[in-house]
Amino acid sequence: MYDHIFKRAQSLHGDKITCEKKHPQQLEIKTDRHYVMNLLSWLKTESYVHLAFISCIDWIEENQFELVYHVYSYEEKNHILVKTRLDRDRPWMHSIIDVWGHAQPYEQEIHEMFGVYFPGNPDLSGLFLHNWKDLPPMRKDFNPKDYSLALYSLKGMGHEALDMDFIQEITELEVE
Amino acid sequence: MEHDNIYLTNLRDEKQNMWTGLANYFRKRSMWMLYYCTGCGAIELPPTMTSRYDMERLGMGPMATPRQADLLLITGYLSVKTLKRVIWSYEQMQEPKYVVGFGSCPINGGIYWDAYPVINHLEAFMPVDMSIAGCMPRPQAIIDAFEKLMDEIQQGKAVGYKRYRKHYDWYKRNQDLVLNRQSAVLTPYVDPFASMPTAAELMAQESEDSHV
Amino acid sequence: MNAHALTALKLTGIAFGAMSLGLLFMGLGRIVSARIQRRIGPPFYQSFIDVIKCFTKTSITHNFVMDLGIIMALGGLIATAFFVPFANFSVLGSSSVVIVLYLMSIGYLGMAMGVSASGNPNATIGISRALALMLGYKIPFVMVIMAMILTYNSSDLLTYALAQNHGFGSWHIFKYPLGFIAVEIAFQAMVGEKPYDHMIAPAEIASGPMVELSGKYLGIGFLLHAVQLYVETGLIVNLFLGGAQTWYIMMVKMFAVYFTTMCINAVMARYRIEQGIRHLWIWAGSFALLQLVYTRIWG
Amino acid sequence: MSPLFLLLLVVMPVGFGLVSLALPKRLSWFLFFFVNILVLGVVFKLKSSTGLTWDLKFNLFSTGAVSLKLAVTHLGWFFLAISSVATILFSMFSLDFNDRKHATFAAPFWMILIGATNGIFLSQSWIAFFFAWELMSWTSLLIIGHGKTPSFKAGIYYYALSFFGTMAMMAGIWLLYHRTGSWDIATTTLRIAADFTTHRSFAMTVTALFAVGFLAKSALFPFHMWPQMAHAEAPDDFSAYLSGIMIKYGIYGLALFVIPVFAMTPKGTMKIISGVPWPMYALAWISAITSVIGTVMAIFTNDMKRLMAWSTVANVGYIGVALSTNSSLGYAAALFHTANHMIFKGSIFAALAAVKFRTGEREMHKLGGLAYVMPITFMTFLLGIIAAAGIPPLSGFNSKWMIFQALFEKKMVFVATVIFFSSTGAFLYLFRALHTVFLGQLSPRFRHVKEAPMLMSFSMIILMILMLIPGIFPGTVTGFFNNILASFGFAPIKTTLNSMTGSTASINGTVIAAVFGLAVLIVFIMFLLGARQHKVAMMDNYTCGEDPEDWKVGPERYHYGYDFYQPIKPLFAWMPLGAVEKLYETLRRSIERFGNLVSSISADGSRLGWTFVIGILIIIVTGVMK
Repeated sequence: MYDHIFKRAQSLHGDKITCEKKHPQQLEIKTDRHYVMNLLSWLKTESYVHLAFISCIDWIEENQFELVYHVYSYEEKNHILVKTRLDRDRPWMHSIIDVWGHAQPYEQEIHEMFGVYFPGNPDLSGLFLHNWKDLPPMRKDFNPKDYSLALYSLKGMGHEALDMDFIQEITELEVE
Repeated sequence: MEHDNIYLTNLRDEKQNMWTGLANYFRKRSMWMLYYCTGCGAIELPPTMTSRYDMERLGMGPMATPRQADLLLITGYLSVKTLKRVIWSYEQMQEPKYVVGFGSCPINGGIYWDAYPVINHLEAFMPVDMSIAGCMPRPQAIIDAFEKLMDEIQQGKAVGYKRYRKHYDWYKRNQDLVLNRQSAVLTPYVDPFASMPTAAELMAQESEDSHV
Repeated sequence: MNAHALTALKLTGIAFGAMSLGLLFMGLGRIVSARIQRRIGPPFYQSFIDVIKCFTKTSITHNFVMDLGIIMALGGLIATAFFVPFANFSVLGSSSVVIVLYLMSIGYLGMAMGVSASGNPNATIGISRALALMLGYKIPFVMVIMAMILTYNSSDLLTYALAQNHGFGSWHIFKYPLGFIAVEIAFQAMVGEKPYDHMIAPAEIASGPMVELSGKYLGIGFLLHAVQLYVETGLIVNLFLGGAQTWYIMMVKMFAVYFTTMCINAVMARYRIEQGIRHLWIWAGSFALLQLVYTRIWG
Repeated sequence: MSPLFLLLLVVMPVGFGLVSLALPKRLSWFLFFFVNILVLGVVFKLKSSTGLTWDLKFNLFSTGAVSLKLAVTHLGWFFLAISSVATILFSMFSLDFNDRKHATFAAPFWMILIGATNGIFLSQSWIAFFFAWELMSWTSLLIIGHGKTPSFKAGIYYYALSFFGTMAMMAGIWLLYHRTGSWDIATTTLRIAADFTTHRSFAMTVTALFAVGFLAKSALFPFHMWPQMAHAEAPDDFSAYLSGIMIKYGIYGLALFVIPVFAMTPKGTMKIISGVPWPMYALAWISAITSVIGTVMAIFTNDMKRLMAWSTVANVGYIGVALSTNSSLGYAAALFHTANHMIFKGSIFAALAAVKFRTGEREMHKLGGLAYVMPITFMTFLLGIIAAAGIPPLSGFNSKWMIFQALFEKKMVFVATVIFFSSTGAFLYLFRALHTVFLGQLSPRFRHVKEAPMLMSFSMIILMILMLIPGIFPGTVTGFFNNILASFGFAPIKTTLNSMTGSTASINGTVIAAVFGLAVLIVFIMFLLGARQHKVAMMDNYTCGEDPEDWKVGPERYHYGYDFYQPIKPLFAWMPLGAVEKLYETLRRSIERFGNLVSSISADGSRLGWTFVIGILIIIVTGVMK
């Protein structure tokens, strides 16, 4: 099914990319992050007009983030994953909103959840998190359990200046 | 935004007399609820309301806005972001008002006990008059809880709103701790791109680094 | 006790009677809806409980206009209720239908003013819809009333009611059949039940005018609906269903009108606002116009 | 009582006006108020001297005796009285309105205008009537176009339509004189009524010419376009006068000449439709169409003064309908509604002027919430719109009720339906104005707006009382009608201080007010018995749990005011509302083309002036030679 695009990709971008057939109708293309924009623009002209999503994976052992661009063609009924790796210490990636305008909130979300910076994206303000001061929560070095216990447990909430009955009532609820 | 509808007057301990008893009868027989669909539990309410279990028998019914409602239902998990809205709505409700927590999440976090965006104890942020255990509670359990709540209202025990008024400072502090905290909980995060550099600047810097 | 004080006392009685009857109808109407949906429904006195509970709750007000408006609203509608004959009896003697139509408006104006003063756009949108709908239902209604004025050369409701007291055959429902259909359609909109509940539309504009009403304001809002039911079902009974000689017949007839409305309400969906008005103009309007033309030429 | 008092009523304001042209602006406004006090005093002195006549006869160009006759008639005195009461309130309002910042130079012209108004209401000869009419047109043009380009354009528009009407009326007067040889209004009325049996087409033409003149002045269809421009662009305090009093000249003319002619016409000379002669039935439909156009246009207008101008058009429609019933009830209803409209529309415009005085805004959606900072202005506006919507227990209800009774009497049910449509539509636009200007969210820009100044507030309070009294005691106004009706040969109407009897029912204003008061009292007690309420901030609203500030939504954006009735706009799409305007536009273009033709004949402007002067001279010389 995807032989056609596979061959074309190999012939046109052969030295820049590595292609792998993952699944019938699913093709994985790995490339350098500076080349992603070229590749996506080319794919868009090759009937891969639908950018379904951008996802991010934290490869903490390799000290890298991986960005996956999911593009789809309605004509060839193919799904292509364009993958690229970023340095985890200074994660940034070119914004692709010039190719797909609706990539803006995807990038905004990745910025919020992983701390990946997208120069060129006009709005990288917070989207989901409320008053967030900690590490971006989807990073693997962030410990949600510690966070939850530190912030939401009743222990952290002082009981001074309250009458005894009320303290009794509240502390009975404490689950430990 | 000042919250004018929280008025911190001294709480008079109202004794149960004939008039409050009568008023409580009307209150228990006409509980209008604001079911704030915070989480998964909202799906259990339609069967409770419609012909299978028919909540209207008890004089209960859904209301459109917090101004009109007596009963706030926290259905399921409550994320921090929703918490702010729930408190806003609760403070807009008029007294006497009651809160019912649905399922295990408002009690102790449930399966989300270790999740970063979901609070664990609703009791710390607003007074809860009745909690229903279960994940999710069945409509029978919900009706049962409402009947128990009605008993408590009649006996003058469901006074969460008075507790909220009396210990407003404590509740407010807990709310601020979660909603308006000034510092990080675990590790503070410093955004390396806080200066919002352009791609060209970043690339120039990178090539500089690689030369070094 | 002088005559004026006695009249005032009687009128106060009528005011509370109208409120109670309206609340009773509301409770029964909820049972009707429930039974159509195969539910048990609340007890028939549920609406009384609701209103009393509302009065025991604390409430908020945004400014003096809100208080003024809400008091003016119920006051206006109760004053209207004084002019509607109940079982061939009217304390004030005269009950011109023109007064009823215009005096009812002060209730709506008060309500509109009070809730707009809350500053919530949902409330104002609800009011703008209600006023627009008014343009839809008032015209057919008035056309039918004009047909009656042509026949009797009187705009007194009591005259119409007394003229129908000669048995079943003398009811206006047979004399003005087209007019009755028009008024029935318009009535659905007058009481704001589906398919014309644009004003309330809970899922859309958060119950519209009621959005900022709490405690006793909401209680007064419910009483407003109750008195509105009394006035409007009373109007229909006096205009079409033969009036009544006794108070219980009157109540049964009034409830029959409301029962029909609730049955339609339970099975219909809501129109869009301009569809609703167009529907009223085309259907209720054409029936009423036919009735008026018929009465003008042959009546 | 000397007949010279009549002359004084006309000459004194004109004289003071001419004198004050030389005075500073602020001083002229004080003089204006002073003149109005004098006028009011004289008018009330004339109350019981009906029939008092001042006449001046002279020969001009040997065309026969020209008579300038002023006399007090019942109708004229009624109009004089209500207009001078309203004027003194407006002038008191203007005293504070024209402070250093807002002062216009309108006062001298306004004084002359008052002289002209008195002249119109006093004239008993067509020559005097016409002179007063022309004086009124010119001075009002000068006030409306008060030195601003849009105002000047509006003034020209107003004057063009007015001029057309005046020309029609002049032709009518000449024809009338030609036929009867008399300038006297009462005499000619009788003659022309008699002529309907013998010279039917002539009588019809003359009456039609007069009717066109009066319709144009009162903005009835197809001349309904000018108020929305003139009222909107005129000085704010003058709009009240324009809408309250000036629009009634046409009504006065119809009541003075056209209606009596048809009432006195012998029976059987004309086809009767629905109990009235067919021209009257046509007038009924013209007025009904006017009221519908006014209503629908008002519903979708965003400029508050323009909205109220359209509302005035609609109300003039009601008055026209009432007049067209050609019965004593209809005639009385028209007079009653004229008086009420004068007061309630005056108070509405006064309240709007106060709003504009304090905020400087005219677009409604930019305002909002002013009730909380300007309570007196708000109450004035509220009572004004209650009266305008015809809700008891205010004055508007009684007159609207009377109009309906007159229509029921003549079985004009279809006209009544149309009128009821506009009456219900009135609710829509009046509430819209109330909400958008006075209710809803108060913009931070206007948080420190103060109540209107003292004299403005005081005159508004008096206007409020004047709206309440005829509502509760209709007899205070209707008591004057039986004399007027008798002077035109109509049967008297049945009215007492508290009640009025119509064709199908009778109402008692006092009882309605009393039961309304009782009902409000009951509700108020219930309100007090409920649990206590507490006040919250205006922005503390149900917002689905969101804090509006998170979304950068302030009071201004949270105020629902713009395009208020957008959902029902499609319903009125089929109405050809702009058709008349298009027709005028075509006419204007043709006239402009003709003007270009003339100016192309004479090479430049100066020579055109000479051409004009020479042309006039030729006309005069030929007239004299003949």
